[in-house]
Amino acid sequence: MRITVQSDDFDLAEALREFGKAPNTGATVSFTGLVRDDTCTLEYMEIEHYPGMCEAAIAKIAEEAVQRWSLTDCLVIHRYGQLRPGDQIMMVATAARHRAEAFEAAEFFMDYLKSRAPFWKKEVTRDGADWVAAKDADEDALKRW
Amino acid sequence: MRITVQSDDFDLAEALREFGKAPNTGATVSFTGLVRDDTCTLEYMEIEHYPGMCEAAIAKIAEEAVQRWSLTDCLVIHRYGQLRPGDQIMMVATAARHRAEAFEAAEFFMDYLKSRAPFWKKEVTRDGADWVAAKDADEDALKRW
Amino acid sequence: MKIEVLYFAWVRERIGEPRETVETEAATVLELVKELKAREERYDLAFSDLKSLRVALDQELSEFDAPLAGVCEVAFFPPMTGG
Amino acid sequence: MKIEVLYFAWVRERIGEPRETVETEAATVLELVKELKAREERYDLAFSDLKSLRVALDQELSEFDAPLAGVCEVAFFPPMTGG
Repeated sequence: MRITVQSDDFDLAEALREFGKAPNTGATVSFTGLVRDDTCTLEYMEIEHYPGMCEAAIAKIAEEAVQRWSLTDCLVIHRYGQLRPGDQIMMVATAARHRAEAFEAAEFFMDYLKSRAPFWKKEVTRDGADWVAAKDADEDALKRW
Repeated sequence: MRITVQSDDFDLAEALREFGKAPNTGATVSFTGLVRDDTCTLEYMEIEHYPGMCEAAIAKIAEEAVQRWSLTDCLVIHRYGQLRPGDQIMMVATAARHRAEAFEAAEFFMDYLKSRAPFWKKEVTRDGADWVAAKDADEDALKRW
Repeated sequence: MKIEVLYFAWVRERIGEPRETVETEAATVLELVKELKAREERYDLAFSDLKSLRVALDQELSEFDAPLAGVCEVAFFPPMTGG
Repeated sequence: MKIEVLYFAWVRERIGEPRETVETEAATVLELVKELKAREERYDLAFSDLKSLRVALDQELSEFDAPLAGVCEVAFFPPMTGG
């Protein structure tokens, strides 16, 4: 289990190179989130974070995921700071015996990281800056777990 | 879009290195399937395949996935031949605007590859050899799409 | 007409060969299966339960009542287990 | 008692600083919020709608009616948008 919160970019390929090698791993799933620029006006995204609490909150999510889906391994890397369109924001990887477990755990991670990990995104466009608002749907998504 | 059917092992990290770089990609998901040995008796798994039809069947699945989830990219590598416990069997990667699309498309790929791609698995254990039987649940899984 | 017939997995093992060229006038897959079953016991054994078999015509999944006109390659195999 | 109070995202922007040490006898988070709001308009503005705010006590998500006894660090922020 590896949890990293960093401003530097990460290498997805490198992060996965040694991932999921634990015995009895039958499936691994990885997810990567990238900065999109739908309106072609985004200059950068600023991700603010709460040092210390980030790692603790992610560790708590990871412990629950490992237990519920009997994960053989998991990995989370989340960045903060100024990110440009196309930049990687974060990644999650899960390893389990069966594919349904690996997929479900990865989606669980994403739902919880979105609403329970203390990061805040601000979009700075040519027209001004705005904090990304949490959606009711994000909170609702937690109810399925 | 890249579809490869091969006996050689593949490098997940290398395969993902240049994946999902298309503009407007906000999320990528990858899945890897590995040979498990639950009973500690497995000597190897033999994967038989139907050359030509494999590539065609996977391409058909990929075309539907790309259209339904507006994928910005996808990638499938599937092996055949003798594989040992811990060996990689196959991988799928999907890239889309949003994470729900990338996750759903990856699960769609897996459900269809399982029942519609012409591969057959034989498990050779110390106690003998047996073809892995398709499950009713595998066919049922297609109905959700 | 001449048709290439392919067998995979336990169908191949029961027939004892991966492929053969068959000279037939069968109009449908089902008629071809009947002809093959009449040949030898190993064919009868391989085709004893059609529900446990799948057929592909020219590398596309098909049905046992499908016509064979214009088809070059017929493949018989158990349900697939990819992924 | 002395408590470290942290602000994030637009709460930080409205307050105008990321953290400060507060001397308080507040028994709950809500009492602390009332004290802060009484100080200056920028606090009143930042805490005008508690429904749009979240609070963490010693880096753990909590509630506004939670007691402050033994707490070293209180953080106020809008709903998180990680992932």
